[in-house]
Amino acid sequence: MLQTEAIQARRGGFTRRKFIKGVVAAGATASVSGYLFRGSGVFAPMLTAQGAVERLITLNVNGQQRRVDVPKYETLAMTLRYQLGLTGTKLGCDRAECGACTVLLDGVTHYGCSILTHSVRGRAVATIEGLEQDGQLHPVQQAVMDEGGFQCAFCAPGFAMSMVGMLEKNPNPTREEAAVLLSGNLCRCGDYDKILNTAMRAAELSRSRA
Amino acid sequence: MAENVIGTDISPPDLRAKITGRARYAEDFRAEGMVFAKLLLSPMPHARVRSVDTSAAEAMEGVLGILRADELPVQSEGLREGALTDEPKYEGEPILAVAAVDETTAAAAVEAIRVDFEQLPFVLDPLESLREGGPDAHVGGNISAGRGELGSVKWPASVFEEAGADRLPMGEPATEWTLGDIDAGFDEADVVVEETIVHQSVTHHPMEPRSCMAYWQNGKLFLHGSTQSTERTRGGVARMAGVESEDVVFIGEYCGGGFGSKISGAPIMAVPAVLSRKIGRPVMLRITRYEENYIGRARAGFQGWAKMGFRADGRMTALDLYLVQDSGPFGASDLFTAGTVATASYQPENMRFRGAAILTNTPPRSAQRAPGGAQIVAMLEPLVDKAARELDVDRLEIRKINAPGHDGWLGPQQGQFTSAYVREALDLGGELFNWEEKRQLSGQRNGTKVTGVGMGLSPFTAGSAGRDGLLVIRPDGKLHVHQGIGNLGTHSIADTARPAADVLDLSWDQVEIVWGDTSKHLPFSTVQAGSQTTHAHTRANHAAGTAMLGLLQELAARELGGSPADYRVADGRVFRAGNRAAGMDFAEAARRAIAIGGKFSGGVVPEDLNDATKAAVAGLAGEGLIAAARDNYSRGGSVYTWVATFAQVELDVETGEVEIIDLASTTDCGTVMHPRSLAAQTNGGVFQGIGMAKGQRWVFDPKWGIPFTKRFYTARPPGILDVPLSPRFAAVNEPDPHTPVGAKGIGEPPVGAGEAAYVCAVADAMGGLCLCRTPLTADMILAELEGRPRPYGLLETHV
Amino acid sequence: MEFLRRALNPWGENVPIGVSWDLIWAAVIIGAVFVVAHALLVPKKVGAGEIDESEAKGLPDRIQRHKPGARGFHWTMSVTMFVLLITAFFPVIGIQFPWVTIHWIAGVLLILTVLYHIYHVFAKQDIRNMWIGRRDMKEGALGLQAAMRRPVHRPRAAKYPVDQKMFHHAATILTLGAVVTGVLMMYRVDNFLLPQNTYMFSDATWGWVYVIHGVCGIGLIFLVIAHVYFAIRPEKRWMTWSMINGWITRERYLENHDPERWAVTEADGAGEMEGTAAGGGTGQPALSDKA
Amino acid sequence: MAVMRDMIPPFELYQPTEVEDAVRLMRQHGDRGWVLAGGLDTFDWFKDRIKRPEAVIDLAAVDAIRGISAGEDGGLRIGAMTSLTDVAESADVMDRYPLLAEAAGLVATPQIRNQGTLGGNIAQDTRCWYYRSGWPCYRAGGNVCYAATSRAMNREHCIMGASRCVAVNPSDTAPALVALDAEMVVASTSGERTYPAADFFIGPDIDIERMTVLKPGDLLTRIDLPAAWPNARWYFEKIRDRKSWDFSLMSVASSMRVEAGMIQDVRIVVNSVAPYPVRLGAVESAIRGRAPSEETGQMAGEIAVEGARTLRHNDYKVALMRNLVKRSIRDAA
Repeated sequence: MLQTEAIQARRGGFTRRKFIKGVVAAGATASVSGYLFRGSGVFAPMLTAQGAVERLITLNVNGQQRRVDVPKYETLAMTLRYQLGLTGTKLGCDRAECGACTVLLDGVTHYGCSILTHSVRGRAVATIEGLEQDGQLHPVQQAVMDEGGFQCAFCAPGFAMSMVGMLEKNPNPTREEAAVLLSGNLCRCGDYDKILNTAMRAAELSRSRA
Repeated sequence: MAENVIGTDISPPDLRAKITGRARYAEDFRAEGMVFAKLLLSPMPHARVRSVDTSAAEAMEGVLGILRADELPVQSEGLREGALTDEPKYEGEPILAVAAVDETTAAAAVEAIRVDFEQLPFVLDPLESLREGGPDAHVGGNISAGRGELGSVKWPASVFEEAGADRLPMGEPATEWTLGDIDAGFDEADVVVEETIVHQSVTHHPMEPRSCMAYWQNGKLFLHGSTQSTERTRGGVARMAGVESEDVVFIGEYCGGGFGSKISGAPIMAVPAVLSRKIGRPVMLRITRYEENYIGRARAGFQGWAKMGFRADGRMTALDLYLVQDSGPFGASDLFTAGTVATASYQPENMRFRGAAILTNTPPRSAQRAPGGAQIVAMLEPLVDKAARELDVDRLEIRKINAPGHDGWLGPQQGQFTSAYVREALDLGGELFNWEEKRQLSGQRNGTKVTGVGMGLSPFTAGSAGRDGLLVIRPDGKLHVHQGIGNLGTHSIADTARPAADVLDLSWDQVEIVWGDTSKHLPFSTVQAGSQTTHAHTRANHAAGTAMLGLLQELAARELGGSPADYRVADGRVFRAGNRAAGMDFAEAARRAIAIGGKFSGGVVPEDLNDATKAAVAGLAGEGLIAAARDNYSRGGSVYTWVATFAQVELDVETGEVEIIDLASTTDCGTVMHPRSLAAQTNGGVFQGIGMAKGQRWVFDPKWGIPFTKRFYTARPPGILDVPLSPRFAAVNEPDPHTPVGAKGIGEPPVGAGEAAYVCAVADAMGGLCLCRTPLTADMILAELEGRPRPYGLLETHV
Repeated sequence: MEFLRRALNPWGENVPIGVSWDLIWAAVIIGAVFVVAHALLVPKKVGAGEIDESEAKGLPDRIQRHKPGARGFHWTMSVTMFVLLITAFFPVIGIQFPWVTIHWIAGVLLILTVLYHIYHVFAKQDIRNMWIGRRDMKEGALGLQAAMRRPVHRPRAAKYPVDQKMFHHAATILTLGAVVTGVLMMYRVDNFLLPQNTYMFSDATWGWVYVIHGVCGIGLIFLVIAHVYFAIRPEKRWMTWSMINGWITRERYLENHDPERWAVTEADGAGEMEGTAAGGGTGQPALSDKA
Repeated sequence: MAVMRDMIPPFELYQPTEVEDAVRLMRQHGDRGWVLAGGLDTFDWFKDRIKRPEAVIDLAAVDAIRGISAGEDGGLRIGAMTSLTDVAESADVMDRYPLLAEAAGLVATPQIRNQGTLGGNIAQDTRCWYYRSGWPCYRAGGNVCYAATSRAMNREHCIMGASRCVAVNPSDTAPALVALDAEMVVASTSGERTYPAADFFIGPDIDIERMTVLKPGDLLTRIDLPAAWPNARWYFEKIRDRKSWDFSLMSVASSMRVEAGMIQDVRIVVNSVAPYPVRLGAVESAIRGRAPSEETGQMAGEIAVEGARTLRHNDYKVALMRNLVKRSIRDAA
């Protein structure tokens, strides 16, 4: 199972250190390119307490190692959107309810708005921007093109990531199974019929490419 | 010959950007030096700001400025809503905004501000405000008396006593019209049905909250926002910022859903616009879901009463309606539409419509997909079923008996429809759903589950006059369709361009759509609302396409000799009839137009164009062969679309849960422009309606006037598992004769159809018992089935 | 240290919601300090007073001090008070159990006993027994000086010594405060006696109701500590016993009470003697004690 | 001071890898610390700025309390940090404790199940919207229950077990675990303690500010499933307004051993009717020795709702509870 592998991968990633520390020494609070949390002086100088995590960390996003200065209370969606410029991950509710911020962590769907960036170190983060490879659309994206998927499409990146996660889990879903696996995403246009058509088409394309 | 670009499925031109994450919505833009604003919201449903102490906030490092209501060009006053206010009329109304270097600081600064509020009396339930001595939503009134003035309506206690708890009190109405003789209509009736009917208010909750970002450059305001209609938002933004329209560049290429809540932007756009000018920095106002719940608009709710009379043959002889509308703090027009829409379903021989639109201290209302229409359809259709049962007339049949034909009429003025293939749509639906067989399943029990079938017929306005179309053939040989309408996901940004290509017999891959940024020279368009776009803007682009055709012919005649009538246009070439070689391609035509100038290249424009279009043409002048035209096609009456939805449900009598087993919808919306998109629009609307019928809601604490349904899980918009997996759809596809394209809009009518089909199917599963209210939740159904006390009074809405 | 617990009500207004629980510890600590200080500083003098035998004649061996009704009242009130304090404060300090129902039932019992007491006082006792007059004040002042080891002669008391009277009045105020606010609070919890009426008062007013209840409760912690301490002080144990068996010996009577201020008649056998009036007129208690 | 319900206020973050370190940090920070498991309850509190801990102790890296393994007695041991997806899809759980797999699989949404943990699900706070709005109610340390007033909106609130507070326990897995006689293992600096699932949840009569026995400094590390109920008949149903995301209006879990057509032993637990999962002891005794039929179910349902006390808007819960208890016996598979 993918999930088990992911857990094992994470276990391997941690050494015997008592606490996880960032790769950079203590006191490194210099801001990188943050828009949201550039450190007004009100909170930024919160000294890193003994044993607490460091702010400057390395993230694995879409296969790239990205160094980034992340406040400890920042969520992954915020880091992606405001520090890494990956605005494909949308914020629809910021409360783990709508799925517009869905990303994959080690191949498993998560709500980016409701996980701390510091909690995803050592895990492979995949966003909508990373699906297209060398100009070739991912089967899920191709399926959207084929089926004319989505209306306002604000939910589309999140749904697409859920479909990618779905295919990892169940490459050959029935329509019902697909609906259950996509049930963590909300579409206010009510385009669920076309979304399910897209999911089924994505499974088909994915199987034929494999 | 280019393929017929109308009536085929296309991939919308913006889809690749949408699915790769490159499509940028308002909150995805960044500007050098951008800072963030946060709002301070009113904690009380009705109050007056006595004083504000911002000193602690201003002393915080990183705080850049504070914007108060009195600094805005558009002030909140009476029924006029400002972006900020010192007299909040609902809990959550923005009071002021704080700009800071980051959002964390801005939030902390807001918390550090002390506001001294004077509590004022508030009202959540319109009926409470109608009582003598009852609270009013505004100091000085509870209704709109027109022209922005407040008025007051109060009913004597006797009206309430007479009605009791479960029947609508009906005092002196604030609005009333009659057709025929209502009493005579009931005298003539063989069956009369009468019910208290209730429809809740529902927040729009588009996926994208109305975030906006603004900055100023060289005296011009650049505003990134989320809107349904691009060009028509610019003027509003200019007014809000206190500048001229030409000094505003509005950018809104994508809109993450509007449903009527972002017709021409949003009042809150004034905040970053004015604040960024004040502090000299770009300002991002990220609207959160929490804030969207308050400022994101909502559908007006109704408490009502309806009485219908039918002759034995199923014909409706009389319809008597009384609706009390919950108008929110600033008013809503749903009430006035509701009565009109009822006539488009039933053509009652006699009718009386009475109502009162009462202001309340609840979040503001605006149009929401079929405003007034969806509600009245969902409220009245179960009564029609009730009558059909008593008359022993088939439920599909009774709708066909009363539906308008081409000679049908609309509303108190009894105007004409441009076309009405309603019975055709009903027949098509009956076939698609297999009504004859399905209705036999009604009441069948399988274990604890009982089957119900139902249907709903929903009319709504679906068109108006178009404004201007603007086309450019550039030296790249492509037809550039400049769209002043917005891109709110209906695919109309592309589909309304298709008539221009059709007129020019041009294949779709030779068409480029220009949209979403007013600096790109966009023509004045209709607002993208009221299901107008497909109808109105196909007319405008048809007119522009025809103008372009004329220009091409004229240009060819001028350059190649002969008269314009000798030339034909197809496949990206203008050529002599019968001789394809004798002509030029569009790229050549564009180059020659640029060389000649004058009317071929935007130098001269038709006088009847809107000034904004003229300015757009002037901006494009010399860049190609330019055609701009106004929609001057005649109008043949009211443009209406009808949707019929059929539903089969299973009701679990032990839990009150309902599952939709099958669902089919049909429509008369004129010519089908884009089959796949049409089906998606229809199903989406039907699902929104089902969402309202099943559970979407508002809940307030009556003592404090504060809502709890601020989140998706408490507001309950439908998810993918709450709707059927494979809804079916078909369209009559008969062109409307009063538009050159034949297409009518589809956005709104499906909502009421889906909602009504659901409530009628549930009523059917309950043996015809009409609860006559939405949302119809498991607890209410179970209480009814078990004979236990009702969870709510019949007139309670926010539950 | 905060004195009040405050919170933002649903409209964002800062309102009191109760007394700070830190005050529990303050009451306990002040009580403990008082007890220790008193134990260390104030001399114990058991039976130190000399008896004037001439006063003893005609007095029975045992003189009734508290009639069974009064004793019943005292002990019922003691039990309910302990139950109330334990159920109120133990959960706050982390000893958890289902306390609410016990608390309000104990509260209702307390109210009943208080009502009985009030009825009894007005109907069958002389309220002036508890009156603090000039002589009481003098007695108190001299008592205080004696406690401070000054060489003064402490006069004998009336039926109730002034410190007992003062304790009684403090307890009365705090108990009545707790009772009145407690009755109001019954409108906020589910019980079969009063209908729920959460919004009878504004939330700020409610807050003060809770504050008063808390202050009274915490004050009672101190009073109970002091009361228990005095009850077990060697020189006061005869009084404690009298609350159990109802009588005091003639010696104790003569040692501690001024027959002028608390006259005992011959008819007063142990538990049966009637006090006869011998004073009165000048704010002195009428020495008729039917208790 | 103006109220703001957006944005996480700053905090210090600790990510220990060992249970001892976690427990030590928890003790060190006491009630100013906050233990972060999956975070799906946590972030709501933080984003609403109602709970503002100064230190957050993230358990994500404490590997020892994640994963499913065989117990000594033939049961299963599930680490508290095991994701709900892992619980729902574990072959061992599906095979031997399908009741728990079903309950875990019905929690919220796939994303939440991927991130949310079994421990977090059972230890989650109530969803009473008065309380979650940050109003100063009893549960929040105040002096009133806003949900029990005569005008309150309390459709989702309790019909049993109320004591000043009328909030319900919203967990889906909690009733399943009680019905399986699970045991909760709790670590603290003073050592390890074990609670039967039924005793792990507490009502407001005992402590109005908590839903479980866990106090600051206590870490739920493991859920032990004894071998008592494998391969028993079981039933789980969750009634909710929306088929995804939603909390239950009511849920029922039952385990039943049937021999020769008669119920030998049974556990029936209903949640979202009280501030804790309600195990129906009286019903269990009444139906032992009877056939798991419609009639027995009907009788059980009637007994189950005895003593129910409804609020203004939740009378339907009485009928629903009666029917669900009936189904949990009649329809157990």
